[in-house]
Amino acid sequence: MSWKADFPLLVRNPGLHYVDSAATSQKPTVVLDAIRNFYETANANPHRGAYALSVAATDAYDDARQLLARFLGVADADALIFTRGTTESLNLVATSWGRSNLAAGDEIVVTAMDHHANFVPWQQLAISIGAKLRICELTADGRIDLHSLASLLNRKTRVVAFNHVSNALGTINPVGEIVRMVRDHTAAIIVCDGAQAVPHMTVKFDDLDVDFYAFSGHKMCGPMGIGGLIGRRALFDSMPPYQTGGDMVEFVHDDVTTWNALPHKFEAGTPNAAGAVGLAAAAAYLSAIGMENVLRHEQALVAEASERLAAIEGITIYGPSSADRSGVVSFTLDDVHPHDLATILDGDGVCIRAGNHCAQPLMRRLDVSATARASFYVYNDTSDIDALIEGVLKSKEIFGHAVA
Amino acid sequence: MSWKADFPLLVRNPGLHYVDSAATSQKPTVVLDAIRNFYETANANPHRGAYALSVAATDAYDDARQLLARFLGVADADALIFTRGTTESLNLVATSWGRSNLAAGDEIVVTAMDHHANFVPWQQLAISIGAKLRICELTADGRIDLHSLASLLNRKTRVVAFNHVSNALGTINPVGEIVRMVRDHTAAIIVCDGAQAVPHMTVKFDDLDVDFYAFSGHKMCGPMGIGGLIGRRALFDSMPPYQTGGDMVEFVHDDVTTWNALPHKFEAGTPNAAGAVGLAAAAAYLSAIGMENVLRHEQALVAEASERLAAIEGITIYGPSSADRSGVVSFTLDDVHPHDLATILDGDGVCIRAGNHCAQPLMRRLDVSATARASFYVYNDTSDIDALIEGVLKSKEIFGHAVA
Amino acid sequence: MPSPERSAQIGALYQEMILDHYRRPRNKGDLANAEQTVVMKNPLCGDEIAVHVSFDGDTISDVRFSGRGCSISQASASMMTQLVKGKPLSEIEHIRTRFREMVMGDQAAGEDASLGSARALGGVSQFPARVKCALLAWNALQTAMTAHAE
Amino acid sequence: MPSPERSAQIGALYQEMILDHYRRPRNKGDLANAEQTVVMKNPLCGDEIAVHVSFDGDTISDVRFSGRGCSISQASASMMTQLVKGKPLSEIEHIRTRFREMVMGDQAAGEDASLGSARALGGVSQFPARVKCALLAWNALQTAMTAHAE
Ligand SMILES: Cc1ncc(COP(=O)(O)O)c(C=O)c1O
Ligand SMILES: Cc1ncc(COP(=O)(O)O)c(C=O)c1O
Repeated sequence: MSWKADFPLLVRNPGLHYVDSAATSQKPTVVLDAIRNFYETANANPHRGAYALSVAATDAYDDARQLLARFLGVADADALIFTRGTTESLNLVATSWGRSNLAAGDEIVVTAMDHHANFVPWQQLAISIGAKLRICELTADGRIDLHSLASLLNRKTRVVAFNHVSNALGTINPVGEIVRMVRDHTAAIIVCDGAQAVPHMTVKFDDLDVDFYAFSGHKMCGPMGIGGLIGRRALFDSMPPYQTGGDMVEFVHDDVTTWNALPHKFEAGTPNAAGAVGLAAAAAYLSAIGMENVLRHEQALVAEASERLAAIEGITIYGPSSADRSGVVSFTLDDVHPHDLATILDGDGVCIRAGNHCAQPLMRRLDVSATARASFYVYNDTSDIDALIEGVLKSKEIFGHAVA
Repeated sequence: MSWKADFPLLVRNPGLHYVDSAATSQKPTVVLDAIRNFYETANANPHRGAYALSVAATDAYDDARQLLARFLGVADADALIFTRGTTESLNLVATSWGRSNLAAGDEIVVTAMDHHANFVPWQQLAISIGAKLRICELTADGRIDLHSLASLLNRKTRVVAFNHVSNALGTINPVGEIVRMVRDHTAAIIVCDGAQAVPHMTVKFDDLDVDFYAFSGHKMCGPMGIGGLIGRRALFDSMPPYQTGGDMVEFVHDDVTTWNALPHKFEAGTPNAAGAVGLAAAAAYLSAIGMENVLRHEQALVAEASERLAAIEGITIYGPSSADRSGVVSFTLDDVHPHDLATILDGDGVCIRAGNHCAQPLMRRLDVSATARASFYVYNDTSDIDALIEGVLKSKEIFGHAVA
Repeated sequence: MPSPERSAQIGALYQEMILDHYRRPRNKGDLANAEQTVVMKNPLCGDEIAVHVSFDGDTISDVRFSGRGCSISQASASMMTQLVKGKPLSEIEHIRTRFREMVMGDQAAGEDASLGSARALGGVSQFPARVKCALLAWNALQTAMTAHAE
Repeated sequence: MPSPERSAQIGALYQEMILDHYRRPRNKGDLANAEQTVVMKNPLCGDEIAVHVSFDGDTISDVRFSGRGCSISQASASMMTQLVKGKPLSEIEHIRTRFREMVMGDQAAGEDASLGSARALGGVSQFPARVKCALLAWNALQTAMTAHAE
């Protein structure tokens, strides 16, 4: 059982086994229809017109924000800023909050499992400001090592950034526990990268007690080019804007400018209203399935895939046991390079990712240059696992012949 | 004659007179089809997969860049960076180039007609760095005053930023002449805001001899959430990245990171491939019409509209004569506030914009708080002007009754 | 989109009384010795209204407004000054709330006699983009009253 | 997408000879006294190859490679070393160009006898995502040759 029939690309290609949803998800018809419907019935520049069509565009954009805020448990909807995606959201925080709050000697904690998008901005901020980047190490089974974290937290710690769910390993991090530790020992802001959490499990921002939370639309059945940043209003209010231009200003004098209120202050330029509408449709689609069902569906698939992969001689699986893992399984096969594995699997229509998954610091610690990764979503079913296993066995055979 | 039949929103709403294209354009069917087709046949994360679907996504994204580069006369296609739009493009230049090249005492020249997106980033940069913002004044008929410009150029001038075409007045600025003056007297970089030029006239970047050129997709029949920044490779190469994260890195060490080549260096995160594909389809659509025809069509409409408006007692038109103007006419009617005008016109389905057009410095100089603006595009025809004139006369009548 | 209904709504919005207040605003100008002066701006259209208020105990003894704007914001400010002058704060607070409800689309509020001639602005509720204009002076008044209370 | 044709292409890509070079690379290791050592990296997969070259006048007298990577990049490097060792630079430049053309899809180049056993890599042209792998060592060689010429 799966929701494959809702996804036109998969319906058009019945032989395709798309198991690379951690990179980007496929899009259901309702999302594509919502985007098109916006352009065909409500397209205008939101916030700028005094005519009905522009009001329709503004309403569609505002409604999308309200719906997303409900979906993500954000009571203060105007503290949900639309961005291009997780990468922009995290750069916004590192630049706008970071440059105006950090000083030389301050410490920023990231983890060794973070995606480059939640690693490099902090590293570069640290370099530019003379702050210190401290990297929390991982346990052997790919979890955040809470002892390592504890050893890094002190009163110089100003930022703790970590991903809710790892894209490379699938690890679901214990946000509550981490937040407690950070709050107990520091006055740091907590920045959580939710790119791999929002698409796959229930996320309620107001319950998480983090300060900023970032996500991407394209990984959660939504369109490319849209995502969000949720933050505490008091922090947003205290920060300088990230980009300046239309819509985000109040008064532009020749020599000084005042800023508009949230959310506009952080949404310079013409908003991507069609993208927001598509993203809201994606959230509605996932809500209708139920996020518990999404997670249960994925965990069942990942448990089966892990078990069947583990039974193949020569397979190494990275990351924690399936219980603490979302729909991602990262693995290697003997000395078969992941790229070769991906090519052979692709020959049978199985789309896996091979590479460092934008997590080079993690790869170094795993002592591999790359892994193969299969990641599941609502449209996957056992037939995808069958094809994956078959492809791995085939690769083993192709490469096995050549073993001296 | 017009291309209205290509635009589903306008076909669905035959009574609608959309004359607010300077804010955002309507989208032709071919663009909406291209976006949908990408999601239904080629959707994957570009640059990241070793499988055929990801190669299809990468190719679609690359092809879009090549097509746009040809459309805009850019031989070095990798020096065309996809951004969210003009606002982001200009912030990128002001932040990345500006912060690493300017120092206290340097001078930045902008014009009094610039959009906030090409004004506020420079103003804020100047404030943060102790540089001096100098504002080039305008002639009475709304052109860049070349005498004022000449008086501002000196060896301290490091940036000259101006819009190719004004969104508030429609003025087409003499780029060649301005560039010559700047090159003759300064070593400044020249930053041109092409948001209102690219949709409406032939633009060939390599012929303009400017250093950076920005544009937005949504104003040129393309989707929201995508646009571009073209620049000289040598400048891009010398600049630090603007945002950091996935795709734009080469090697991520724990303490330092190296950057990927152009265009990736300035495209952090998952690219908006569907947006780029839609934008390329828009460029192809406009090419098929022919940019000379687009401009001719608009100028004919704006000439007629200006003439008929000018014949109404109480109308003031801002900006230069139609010959140097793209499809924009900005006006006021006696003491009828532009917002009231817009509301009354909207009652008859005429969508004009009333406000400061994100150009408060200009409004101050025109000594108005707002103007009404009608802006034309390929889908407009004389019937839109008829409705506009009728609406203005009706407003005059409604407000006329009340004259003491 | 155009329709006979919309035409009627436009007619209702720009009725004689509103245009009269726009052209001949009541209580316009500065107020010498005003206890509170609050400036409110609508950045989108550049409009700016200042409301000047004098209090006498729990009563607004005098109120004037200055600044420029569209017919809706000017008429609303003009009517507001007429409506609240000399009234006790508690009653004004009631009127303000009802006015807000009316322009947000509450029909009952639109028939509330306490709104007096300001009921002429009820038609604004059909024009979401203009609600801000109608509320500008009232929001300024609220800020002035809050400041006075503190 | 899966098809019998694609299966055949996969078979052609991973033919015995390529896997043999992958498992038993020729000329792998460092080269004492190499005149040029060039490191090339493919950040996407983390692969890294170093090519070490000694020259004797206008001839490459010895060449080795080190580093890790996928079967394609390793086999390509291994075959490259066999192919160019002892050859004059002009001939190597011809071979390099032809090899590049072959993996970019030029059929005639794929039949050019001067490519010797490296023709086994012709199948890479069917796998755009893997062309970079096949060219890694050759690009390093080119850089080494350019550096030598300067
Ligand atoms: C001249 C000009 N520059 C910049 C912009 C900003 O473009 P965007 O809102 O698409 O970023 C606009 C349009 O709003 C414009 O007309
Ligand atoms: C954990 C994580 N963080 C951040 C990102 C970056 O997201 P995007 O590329 O949509 O900006 C991704 C996906 O690429 C991710 O998996």
